[in-house]
Amino acid sequence: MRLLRQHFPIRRVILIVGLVAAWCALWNRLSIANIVSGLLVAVVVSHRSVGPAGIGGVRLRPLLKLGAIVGQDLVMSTFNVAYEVITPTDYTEEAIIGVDLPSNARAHMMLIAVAVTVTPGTAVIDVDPDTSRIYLHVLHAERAEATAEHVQELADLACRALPMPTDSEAPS
Amino acid sequence: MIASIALIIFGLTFVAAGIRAAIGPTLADRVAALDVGVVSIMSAVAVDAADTGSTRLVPVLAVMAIVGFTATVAASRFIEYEESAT
Amino acid sequence: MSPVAAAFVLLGSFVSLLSGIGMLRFRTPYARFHAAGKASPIAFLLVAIGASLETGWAGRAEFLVVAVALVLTLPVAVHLLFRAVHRTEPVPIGRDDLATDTGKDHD
Amino acid sequence: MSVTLALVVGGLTSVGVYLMTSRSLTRMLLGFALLGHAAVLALLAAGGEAGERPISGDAPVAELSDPLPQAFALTAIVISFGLTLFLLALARRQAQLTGDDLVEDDLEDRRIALETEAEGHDA
Amino acid sequence: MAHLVGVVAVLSLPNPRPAFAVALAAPLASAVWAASRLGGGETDTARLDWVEGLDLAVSFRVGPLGALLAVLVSGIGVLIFVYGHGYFGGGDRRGFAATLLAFSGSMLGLVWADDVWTLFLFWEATSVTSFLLVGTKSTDSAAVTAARRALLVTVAGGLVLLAGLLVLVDVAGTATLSEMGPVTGDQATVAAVLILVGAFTKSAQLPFHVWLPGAMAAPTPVSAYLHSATMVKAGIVLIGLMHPVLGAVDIWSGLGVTVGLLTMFWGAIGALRHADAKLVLAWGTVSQLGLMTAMMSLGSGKAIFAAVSLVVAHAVFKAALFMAVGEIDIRTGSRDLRSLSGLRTSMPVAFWVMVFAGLSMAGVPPLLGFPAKEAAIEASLKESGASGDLILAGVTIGSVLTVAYTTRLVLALFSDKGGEPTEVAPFRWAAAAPSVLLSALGVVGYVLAPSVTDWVVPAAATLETTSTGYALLRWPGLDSTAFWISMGIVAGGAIIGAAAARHSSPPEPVGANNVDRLVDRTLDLAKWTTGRVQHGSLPIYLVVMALVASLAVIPFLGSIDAGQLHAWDRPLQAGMGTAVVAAAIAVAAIRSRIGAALALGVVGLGVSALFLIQGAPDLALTQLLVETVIVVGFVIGLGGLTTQFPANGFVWRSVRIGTAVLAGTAVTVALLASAEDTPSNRESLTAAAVDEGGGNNLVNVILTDLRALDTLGEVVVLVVAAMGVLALSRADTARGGGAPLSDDVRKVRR
Amino acid sequence: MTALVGLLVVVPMLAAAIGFVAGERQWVRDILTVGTLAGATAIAGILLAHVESEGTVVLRVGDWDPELGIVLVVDLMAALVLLVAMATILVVQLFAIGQRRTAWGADPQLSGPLLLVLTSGVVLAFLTGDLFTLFVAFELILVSSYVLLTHQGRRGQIRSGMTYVAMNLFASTLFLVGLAVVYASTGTVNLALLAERIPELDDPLRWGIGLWFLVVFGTKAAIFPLFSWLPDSYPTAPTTITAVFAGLLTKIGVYVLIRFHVLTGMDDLGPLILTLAALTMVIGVAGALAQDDVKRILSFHIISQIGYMLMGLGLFTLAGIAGAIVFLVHHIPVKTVLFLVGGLIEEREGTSALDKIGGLAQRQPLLAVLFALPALSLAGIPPFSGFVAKLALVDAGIEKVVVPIVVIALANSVLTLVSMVKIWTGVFWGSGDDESATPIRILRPGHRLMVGATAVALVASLAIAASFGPLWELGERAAADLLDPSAYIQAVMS
Amino acid sequence: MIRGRSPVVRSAIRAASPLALLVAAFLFFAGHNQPGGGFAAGLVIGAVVALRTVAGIGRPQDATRWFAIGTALVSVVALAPLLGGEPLLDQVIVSETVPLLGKVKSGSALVFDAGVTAIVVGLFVAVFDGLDADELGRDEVQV
Ligand code: NA
Ligand code: NA
Repeated sequence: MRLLRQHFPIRRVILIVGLVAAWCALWNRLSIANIVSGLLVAVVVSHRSVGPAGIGGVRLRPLLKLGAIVGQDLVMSTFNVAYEVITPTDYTEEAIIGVDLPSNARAHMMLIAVAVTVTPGTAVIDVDPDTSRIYLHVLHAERAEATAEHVQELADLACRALPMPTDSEAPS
Repeated sequence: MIASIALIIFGLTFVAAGIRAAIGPTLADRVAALDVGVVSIMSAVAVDAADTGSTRLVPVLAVMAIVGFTATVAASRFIEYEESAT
Repeated sequence: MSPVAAAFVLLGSFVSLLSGIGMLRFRTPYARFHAAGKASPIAFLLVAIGASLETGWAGRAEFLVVAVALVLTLPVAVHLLFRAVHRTEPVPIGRDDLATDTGKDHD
Repeated sequence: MSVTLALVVGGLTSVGVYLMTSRSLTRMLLGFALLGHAAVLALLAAGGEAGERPISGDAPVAELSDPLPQAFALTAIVISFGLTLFLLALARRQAQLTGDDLVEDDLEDRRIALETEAEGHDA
Repeated sequence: MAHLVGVVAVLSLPNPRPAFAVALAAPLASAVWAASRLGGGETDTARLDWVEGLDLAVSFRVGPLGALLAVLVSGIGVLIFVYGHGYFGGGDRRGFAATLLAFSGSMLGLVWADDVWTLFLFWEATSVTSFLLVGTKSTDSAAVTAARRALLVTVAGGLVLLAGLLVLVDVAGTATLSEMGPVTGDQATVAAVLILVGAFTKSAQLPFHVWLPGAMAAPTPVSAYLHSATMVKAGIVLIGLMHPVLGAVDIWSGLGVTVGLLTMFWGAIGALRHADAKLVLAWGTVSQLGLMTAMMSLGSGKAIFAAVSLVVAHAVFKAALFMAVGEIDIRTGSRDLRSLSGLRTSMPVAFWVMVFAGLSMAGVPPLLGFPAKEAAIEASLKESGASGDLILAGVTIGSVLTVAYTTRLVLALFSDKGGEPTEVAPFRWAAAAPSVLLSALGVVGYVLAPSVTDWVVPAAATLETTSTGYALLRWPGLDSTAFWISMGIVAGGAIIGAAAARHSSPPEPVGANNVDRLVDRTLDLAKWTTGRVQHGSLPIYLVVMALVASLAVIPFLGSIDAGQLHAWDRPLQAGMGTAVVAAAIAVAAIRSRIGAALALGVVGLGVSALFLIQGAPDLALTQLLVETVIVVGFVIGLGGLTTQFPANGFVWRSVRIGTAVLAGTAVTVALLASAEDTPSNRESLTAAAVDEGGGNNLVNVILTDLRALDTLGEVVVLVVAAMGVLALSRADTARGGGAPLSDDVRKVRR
Repeated sequence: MTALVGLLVVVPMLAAAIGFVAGERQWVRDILTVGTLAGATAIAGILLAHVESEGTVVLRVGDWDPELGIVLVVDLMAALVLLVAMATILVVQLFAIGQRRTAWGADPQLSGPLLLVLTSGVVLAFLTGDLFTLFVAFELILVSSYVLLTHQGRRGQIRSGMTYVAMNLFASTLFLVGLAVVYASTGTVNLALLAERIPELDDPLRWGIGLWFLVVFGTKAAIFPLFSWLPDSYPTAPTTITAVFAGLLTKIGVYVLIRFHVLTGMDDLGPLILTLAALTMVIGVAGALAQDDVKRILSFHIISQIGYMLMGLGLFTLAGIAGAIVFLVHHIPVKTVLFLVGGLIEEREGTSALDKIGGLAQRQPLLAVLFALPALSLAGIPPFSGFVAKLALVDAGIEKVVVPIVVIALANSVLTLVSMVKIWTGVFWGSGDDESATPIRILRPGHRLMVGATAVALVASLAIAASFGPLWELGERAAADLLDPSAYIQAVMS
Repeated sequence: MIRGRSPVVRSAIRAASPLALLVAAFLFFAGHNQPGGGFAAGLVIGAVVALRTVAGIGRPQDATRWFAIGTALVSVVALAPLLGGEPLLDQVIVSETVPLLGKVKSGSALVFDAGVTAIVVGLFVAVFDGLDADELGRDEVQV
């Protein structure tokens, strides 16, 4: 059991489940044959030397909330771009702002980066893992502070969604 | 009809991407244009799927996503690397 | 094609068109990346939703896989583009915390 | 035969030849890649009119596009893929040795050509 | 055969000393064998089929003529090997001896051949071996040039001969000499001219004589052998052998006699002018060969008889003369008529050899040369009409000059010129004895003229049956016109010779330069052509290739059928096609490497889209993947180079654009011309794929099953390409730079 | 018998793969390469004997209907050329093993296996009855050649390799376009079916196809004016590689030209092909005359000699095609020996430039013999194979009364001889430039193996000359088979 | 301190790798019946190799081993029929009903395709070795 736990930590199990689901989806059929073969394939491709370091847990609620916010942002983002394209706007207000994050774990950073990028008018430019600072490009400098706050919120959610055993960087 | 309109529009996006790839000016612009090109072809395939109801090509879309990503990562990584090396 | 699906497909193409125009129109690389890196995947997602409506659950699941793959990868790609431009051919902009923090002011 | 396809093949060939005749290995490589595209499209065009994807059961056999040229084209793509990668390495090696990627003339040939040029054309 | 064994034996000798002794065995054997058959009537044949389909065989026929010539070839060969031992003294001469032996064997093969191809085989063999022999002193550039000249003239002649033989075989219907009957007609005339030209080159007839004097650069044993008894006679023998077949062709004797007499005259003039004793002999040989050619092609019974007699006599006296001059050369270090002095006392043996052999050459009794020349004069006398008079005049003048240069040679060589007598090295028996023997043979031959006649007549009769009635006359009698002419010749010649003995114009190898110049010209022309064609510049090659391909497309223009064409398969195809071509143009227009590579990526995407439109998802998928990898590889592999492509000149760029447009048009035309009434076997293919291949994706089944062999080859291509990439990256720079090119690279570059 | 054909194609590939991963274990590679090549030679011999007595062998790869799958066809011409080719590669590999310690040796870790890949490509090219598989075979040959040419990464090699690669790749592209035209017009790429269908096409289309493939195969065969890649690329490669290339590769182009153009009845192109033949002969020999380096002279000779084979094809008569076939067979070993001798000269003298070498006839008499005999053969001097081969062609020319080509062919022989004499006087006579001569000392056994291999090839060439009678008979039969394709079609289809 | 390699990218690549490999596996197995096949699968795996190379994450190293496996597989499929007296490359299809999985249909073409995949992967490894792509994965860049 310990061996099992060691080799199949919770995140990897979730990953495997997701992969099996994807496998069945690709085959267009949910059958025992597909699940069995999918399991085999998923176990192989989720090996630690391949996939993400599977340490730490997963909390579903913050993850879902994060997803919801990102989805909302997505729609907003669409309208935002549409607006910018249609109106002859002048981008004198671009800015690059630094935002301090609560965590420097890679998994968090990635999640945050993905979330931020779909946020209207923002994109991640760079990350400094030593200072846990993330640099964002914003299209509208006047909304910089609001954006920073929004990012902070996303970051909190991300940290809660993927709790770490320690706060130090996970081995890779 | 709707599918045709959509296809033409995605074709136009592809052309726009092509133009950006041609004129640059930064390398990253060209890389981004390539990305848009990939995504617009993906979209066209999706339109076809919507039109015919066949999902034969959907796995191909997954491949496209991965592959487009690969190109972008390698190219942009290289741009940085070269710049910092000089 | 059902009207809803058609609507999604058309909406998707519209967004795609916008992204294309944005790519051509915007003056700074950063702005163009916003258009390229956000609008075009959104366009795809919209079309994918439309297609999913036409293809049943199996197809929907497949599209979901693609969407996950795209959402997982594209933002990172965009991030790399921004970073590459900022590091190699930076465009001077008003507030640049990154440049300030790393002591590389570009103006 | 689709005139459009034939023209695309011709266009790609034109640009390909233009680039192949350049002195820069990189451009030759680009030209070669374009010629590869042209050849593959030519094969595809040889298969006749566009049809449904050649997957048995997706459509009546008569509506399928001809799979044989597609198989040829696929093999051709792969082969030219391998060769392109090798050419890349070759160009890179050239750059390593000479500092640029320009094709050099054959010195012995040039020596003979220049010798006779110096003597005039009456020989 | 014995000769071949001999060659191997000599080459494999462990000790170089006895090389000549061993080499001597083979010709001795064949000489003895041939001598035993002299005068007899029996004929031996041997035949070995080689390529029956082409009527190629090696066949020999040894009759009276073959025996007589073999005695000359092998007999003198034996003496030459003895002489060679003395001439060279010591040193490793295995290669030389073997080559000489090989030559001797080739010559035997030539005179024994009963098949035109056998004849040709040995004909060429003598050319090649003589090349090696003339070039024995291979570090001497004069010798090398002379050897090359000799080889070129004789081999070129050989090819003319080959052409003639091919035509002849065509007319005669057989390649076997003994089976050929007389032929006439246009084709026979062509054959006759070609064969005569071949013979002229070998026998140093005007204007092909130029190689012979130069060949004197060879060691004297070679000159004594090749240019007296053997190789130069090959042409005469050929004319003789062809006489029964082509003698009836109109042009045959006219051409042969004219060229022969002109050569006789010109050679004699040459012999009178030179100061080098060996060159005098060489030019003398040319002259004598002219006489023999004239006689042999004259073709009457008496003339053929005279020609064969001359061949015998000439072989004997000319070999002796060469040997004697060679002895003088090695013992004094000089052959210059103007400087050698006091040799009559210091080299008495050589002196007497020269006198006797010289008298034979001059045609003075009691030497074998006399009856031979008498026969020639008589043969001329027998010719009637104006042409007969001309021939007589020619022979007479030529003979006068012969006597003159002989006299001059002997007088000038042995006269005292005042001052110190020339220093002379010690006497060597091996170098002197053969020449003594040969000059003595001149006398013996005269004495035994009836026996010689017995040998000559059957030999001549094999060529011309009417030759039987003649004999070599020791004393023709005072009522013989020919005798008085002979005497006149001797008297006139002696006077001229004595007068000329004091004068020597500077040696000027008339005509020899022409061959060299021709060769040089040819080389220059070759260089020039090569410089134009093999330009050394890859882009030019590619332009040429593209233009050739464009030319090849011309017939297609006639096959375009508008009825089979349609504008596009789907409208989208047109749009995407335009985008692809536009992107391709962008690839060419973008001046940064990575930029161009990315534009290439766009082209690839567009092509993928075209594949999708065409209904080829597998292709689209693969294309997309491949394209990406190539772009990535491009960026990683070449991105580090200077960003801009170099510009090039307007003209060259226009050429490239023009070529490109032509090539593109060509490909388009080729495709449009396709017939497109494809008998499709899609049904059977589909059925086979699903039933036997076990898959629905037809393309995949084709790749992994139906045409798996192609795929096998394809993946091996990938493996090899990858190994190449690895090898290039591992190639050590130091080693790679190990063949440094000069800095001229840039300069040479156009 | 078909199993042997299968082994012949696949085993070299497999052996090559093992060779690639054998790492430092050189003996493994030696055993593999020599064993495979010896086996291939044996199989080729068996095939020739079988085909000679029993008729054409057809292998349906994967047991598919010939209209759907790929067929490998061993007819007389294929078997004949195959045997010579396999034996030649074997000899060259032995030479390479001897040479590997010299600076002129290729990297043995790669060259052996690559030679095997080349072999499989050669086999495939000779045997395939399918135009597309021919393309794959060409690519196999080309890619292994590219890598063999350039893998040492020397500057000159990269340059010349580029020429080789670029021109051949261009030809490959043209090949594919031609293939597209053929497929579109006939619906097949099977040679037997093409032999039926191409003659039925309209004249312009047929001519177009014929010309197009003349360009494609002509580039591989290095005919005028498409030969430029050859003399620029061959001399820089390691000897063993050049020897194989010189002996073999262009001949594959000729082989395919003969096969395709005769089988599909392109006789109307005869006059054009004859013209090209004449130009190829003359320009090739002119190039040889202009050069001052052994390897370069020999390289240009290849071109010139290709002209003769082309001449045989251009006559489109039984005698002409038989002449071309036997010329091809004779030429492979002769050319190989000459290039191997070039390698020995290089090894001995440190260069192959004429003005830097001299007097080798004295110092290396064996080398002189090894050079002289094939050189004479090349120049068409009897009794060597070159004479008979040329005679056969000239005879065929006279028979069809094409006087100009006969005259040119004969005149060209003299020029060939001139250039051989140039090598002879430059290398074996005279004296060299002592300063630049830097002989490479290698271990005696290696040297002995190199000389031995060369001698074996020479003996093979002499044996060809001696047994030209049967060879000519085979050549005539092979030509007859080609000229009457119904036998071929029947063998493949039934 | 900001490093050359973005931690975001590395994580993203790590996260995407399993999915990409899964897709590759799908292409491989489904290729006989729908778009895909051994070559495409190999290319997708190759794309993963490329990503991991430029990001400096572990990837397969020895190209020749892949070639060996691949060539061995394709050659075995090619030559095995000869043992049974069948022609070269004559392939077999096995169709079995396995408990739990249902009907499983496969053939030697799959083994052949596996060889193709291995070779393509090896090609990628070799090319990235040959082009020194690992340089890009180094974390030396500091801004
Ligand atoms: Na020299
Ligand atoms: Na494939």
